[in-house]
Amino acid sequence: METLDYDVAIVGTGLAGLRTAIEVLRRDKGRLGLRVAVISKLYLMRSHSVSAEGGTSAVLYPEEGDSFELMAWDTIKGSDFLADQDAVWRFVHLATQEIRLIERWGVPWNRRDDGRIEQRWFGGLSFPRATYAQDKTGFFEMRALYDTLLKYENWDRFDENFVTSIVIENNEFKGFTAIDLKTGNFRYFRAKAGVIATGGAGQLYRITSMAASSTGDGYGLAYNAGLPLKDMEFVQFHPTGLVPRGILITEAARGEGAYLINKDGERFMKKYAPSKMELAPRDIVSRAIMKEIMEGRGIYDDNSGLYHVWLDMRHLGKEKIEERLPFIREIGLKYLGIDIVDQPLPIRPTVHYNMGGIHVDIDGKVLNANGSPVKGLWAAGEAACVSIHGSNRLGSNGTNECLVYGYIVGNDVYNYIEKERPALPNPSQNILLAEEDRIFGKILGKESGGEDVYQIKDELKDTMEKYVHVYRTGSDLEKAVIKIKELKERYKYIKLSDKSRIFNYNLEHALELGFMLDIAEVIARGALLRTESRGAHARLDYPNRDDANWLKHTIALKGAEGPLFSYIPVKITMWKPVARVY
Amino acid sequence: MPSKYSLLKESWNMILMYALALIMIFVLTFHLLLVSPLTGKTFDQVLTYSYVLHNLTYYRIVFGLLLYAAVIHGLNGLRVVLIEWLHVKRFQWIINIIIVILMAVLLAVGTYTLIAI
Amino acid sequence: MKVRIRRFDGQKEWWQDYEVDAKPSDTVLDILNRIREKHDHTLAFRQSCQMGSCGSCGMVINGLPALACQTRISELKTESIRLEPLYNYKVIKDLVVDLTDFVNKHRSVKPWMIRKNPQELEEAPMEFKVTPDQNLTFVQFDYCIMCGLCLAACPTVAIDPLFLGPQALAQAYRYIADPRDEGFEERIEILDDSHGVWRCHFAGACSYVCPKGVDPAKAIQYLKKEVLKYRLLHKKKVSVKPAELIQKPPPANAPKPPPFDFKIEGGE
Amino acid sequence: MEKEKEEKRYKSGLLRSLWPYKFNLERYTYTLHRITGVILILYLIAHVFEIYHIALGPVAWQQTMALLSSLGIWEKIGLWIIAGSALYHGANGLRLILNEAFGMLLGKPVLPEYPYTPTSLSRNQKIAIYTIVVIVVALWIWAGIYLLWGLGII
Repeated sequence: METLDYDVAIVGTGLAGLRTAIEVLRRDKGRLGLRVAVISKLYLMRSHSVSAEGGTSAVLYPEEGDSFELMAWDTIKGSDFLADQDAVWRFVHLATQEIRLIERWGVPWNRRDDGRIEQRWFGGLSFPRATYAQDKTGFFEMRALYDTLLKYENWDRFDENFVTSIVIENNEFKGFTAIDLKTGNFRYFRAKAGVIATGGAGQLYRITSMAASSTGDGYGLAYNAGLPLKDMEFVQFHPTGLVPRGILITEAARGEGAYLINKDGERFMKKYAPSKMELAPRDIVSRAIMKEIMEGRGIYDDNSGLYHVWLDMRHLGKEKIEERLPFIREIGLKYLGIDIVDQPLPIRPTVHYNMGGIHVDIDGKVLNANGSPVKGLWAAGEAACVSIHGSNRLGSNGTNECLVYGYIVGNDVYNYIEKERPALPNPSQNILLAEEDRIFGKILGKESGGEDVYQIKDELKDTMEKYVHVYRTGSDLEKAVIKIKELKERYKYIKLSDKSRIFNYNLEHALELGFMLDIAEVIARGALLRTESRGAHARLDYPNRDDANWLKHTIALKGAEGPLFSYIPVKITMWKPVARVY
Repeated sequence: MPSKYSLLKESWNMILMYALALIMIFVLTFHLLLVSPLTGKTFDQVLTYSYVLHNLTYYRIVFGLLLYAAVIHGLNGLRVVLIEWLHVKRFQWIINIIIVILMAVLLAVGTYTLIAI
Repeated sequence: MKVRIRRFDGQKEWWQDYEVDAKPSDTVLDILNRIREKHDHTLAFRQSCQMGSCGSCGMVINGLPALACQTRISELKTESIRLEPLYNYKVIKDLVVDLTDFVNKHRSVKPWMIRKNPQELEEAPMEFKVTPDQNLTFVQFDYCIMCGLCLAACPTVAIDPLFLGPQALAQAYRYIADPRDEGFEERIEILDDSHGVWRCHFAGACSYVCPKGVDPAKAIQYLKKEVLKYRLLHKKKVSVKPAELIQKPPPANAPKPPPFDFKIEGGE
Repeated sequence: MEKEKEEKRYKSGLLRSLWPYKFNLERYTYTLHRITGVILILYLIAHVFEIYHIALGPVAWQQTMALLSSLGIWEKIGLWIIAGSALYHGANGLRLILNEAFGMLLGKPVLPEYPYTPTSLSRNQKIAIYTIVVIVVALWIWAGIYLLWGLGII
């Protein structure tokens, strides 16, 4: 077992991970000589953040009518009032500086004719404040951050290291254990401070716009380390995902004026969001599409056997499409051979974001079961749930949350190390040996059992797709919980057929499946217990929002045979909940 | 990975290559015209001692220019092919030395030939 | 659909054939996933975004380097598919290649924003003023997803492992062409080297296989022109300045959120 | 010159570098440019030593000429290939200079548009290459006729 000593270990290298690493190194400038380990289970530039297309919202033009209150109001109203309003207030102030800072690092934002940064409309916004770069915003941000990270010296990159567990002893973070896929040997990253930025868990579902690597490892790591997960039942369904595979068609398409039309060619959105129409928040548009499909006005696609509606951009004209939506045109041509200039795209809601995540406070510090911060552990981005998104995230609020919380967590980590000067932790060896034996002894070396990892994963995906989708009912969720429990039982008898140590993806997928099953159970049971409809969580048997006894966050802790649930109040510091109409 | 072995910057080398290439376009065409059907002679008549001697002595400057341009450009090209193919970082100066020696030999022989006749 | 894959498990190499059912709309990555899940769990290949924007699944498909996630079976027009790991890289296992050398070369050309006064990169009261046309001069080369296909196709990389490679050179030009960057003098020392930009002989194979239209061959030829212009004419590039701060009161008809229900500190 | 021990890279090496099958037109011109270049420099070395004999007087010259004609038809075919190489290398070299030093025939940087046909390999480049091929082949055939049958059609 290799032990690697670092001051800061960052797991997950999407926008949040890279931004945190840069912030720590930027604040340090060699004073403390901090050494940062950047760990990722993929190569460094392959994280799912490169697929973010739409935009990043920030208040850049107060002189043209935008304001911090307006952005805070949009975010809070979009979150169906489950967001912690103090966190949102701090978040909107920092977003502006982030956009301009990464512009300095090379992000090619689209520009107005006078050279200033261009912004456009996005779902649920009351001012066009979504800053964008063509329609690959996340990708260009990732490139700028990766290039800027290369500028610094005292950090090491650990590509393709799969983190298997967080080492926590008496409420203090002691490091991460990981497998180096290239050599297959077991590694222990001993670090004074740890940051989890591993992103979402879209791979639980059959049709998702998330990458194959978004298997919710961060959630699983925290859950298995006894840390609470918050609001996990809120899974965002992006309304426009390409039919056969769920590839994201950015909301910017609707921002540029695309229409959603059903079988009879009718723009059905006026029935659901009379004023905002296609630019209503994502949960409303997703529910509208599913309702159209359930009421038989969807179009059947025989190739994939799914019902869908049309996203029509023909009226935008070729010139505007090429200038503003080139990547959407590429996806249409590449995967379906459809040119959006003269044909509508078949789209259907696709899993896109996890509002829930690791329970963190306003500074990104991970909180333990009784609400006090774990010493030396932070979480940022989609993996964390500060809850500035509440029950539904507004479009273009994802990337800037990663950037802002990368900045906040980076500063917090630096201040913690500068102030407290913590010594390198030394955990009891048996924790590490037990972990190593669990992986290489019990999972890799196991000869008994006959279950197949991919078989269980397929069944899990079908279960979640069928029972825990946009519209949920009590009975469906019951079936889901029972099925997931049965799958967890079968998971104990899996047998790996690839025993090699180098690039054993079979082993990696087995460990990922363990995390996925835990998270699926938390989502399904959490959704079952929350008897109301709020934001992305829509129950057919409890159709309306119940602020009286459900204006609270769900906290899930790992219990003996399944998650234990408790609830904490939402911090309402600005606006009391009002009806949410667009 | 920057190599501290190259004395002068590679771009000067390339500027030299481009310049010599442009010179050779004219001078080599001239040389080929001298042995081409435009001279009215068949190929065997072109190779006779008297005709070759007459050309070399009459156009001594042109052939001198062609000699230097061709040798330097050609051997530089060979150097490029060699350092790419052998890609020996530490012994790159050996390749350079060999090329320079070969260049010196060829230029010496050629210059002698042009002067002696 | 017959699929023939080049296998390597650390010691021995061999060709392995699979018989898989495939729909014409499937991509090569779907086939690979189907093989791994149904036929052979030991098959190793990289994948992540499955929509052609992350660059993990670069491999040689029927003799040409390409991204597996966006090569559709119907495009290949052949009865059988032949998959090999990327050329010119050290193979670790099956279709997985070692990219450390590729990544180090990228880093060696200082591909980050460099300003004479580094303070401008630290805090940003206002953004740089870059008009859409200035934006156009470099944004094409910023589309690079670092998939490594161009190095697999490049003839010079095939013989000279010290060559910086089309990807690193294209990224160097991306920052040299960026109107906001002032780091050309720093980078020219690295580029203008016996294994740098001059080892590119414009075979154009990198632009031919680039899945994102980055056209590194064009970037490198423009880079050569910049280097020559710098050496011969010693031309200095003029870079843009930050936009000036605008302090204007918001217009009267600005959209307003409903009034606060609580007093909040620092609220305007 | 011992080669640094570097791990074996998959299918790298000289053959792969010169083997343009399935790639674009410009890659074929690269291979031809390199082969013709090597042919020309080898011939140049021999040519300098051959012409050196002119300085030793007519007798030495006759001997070298006799030595050469002893190759029979191969001497003419050899010279024909070298003539072709010179023509191609010169013409293609001019195109490369236009590309590299003057940045012509490449097209402006554009927003990449699917399906990505790179502008540096598109119309202008193809026109330049095809004109080169036509001119070179025409002159080459003419030289061939002149060399092989000695008809000397002016």
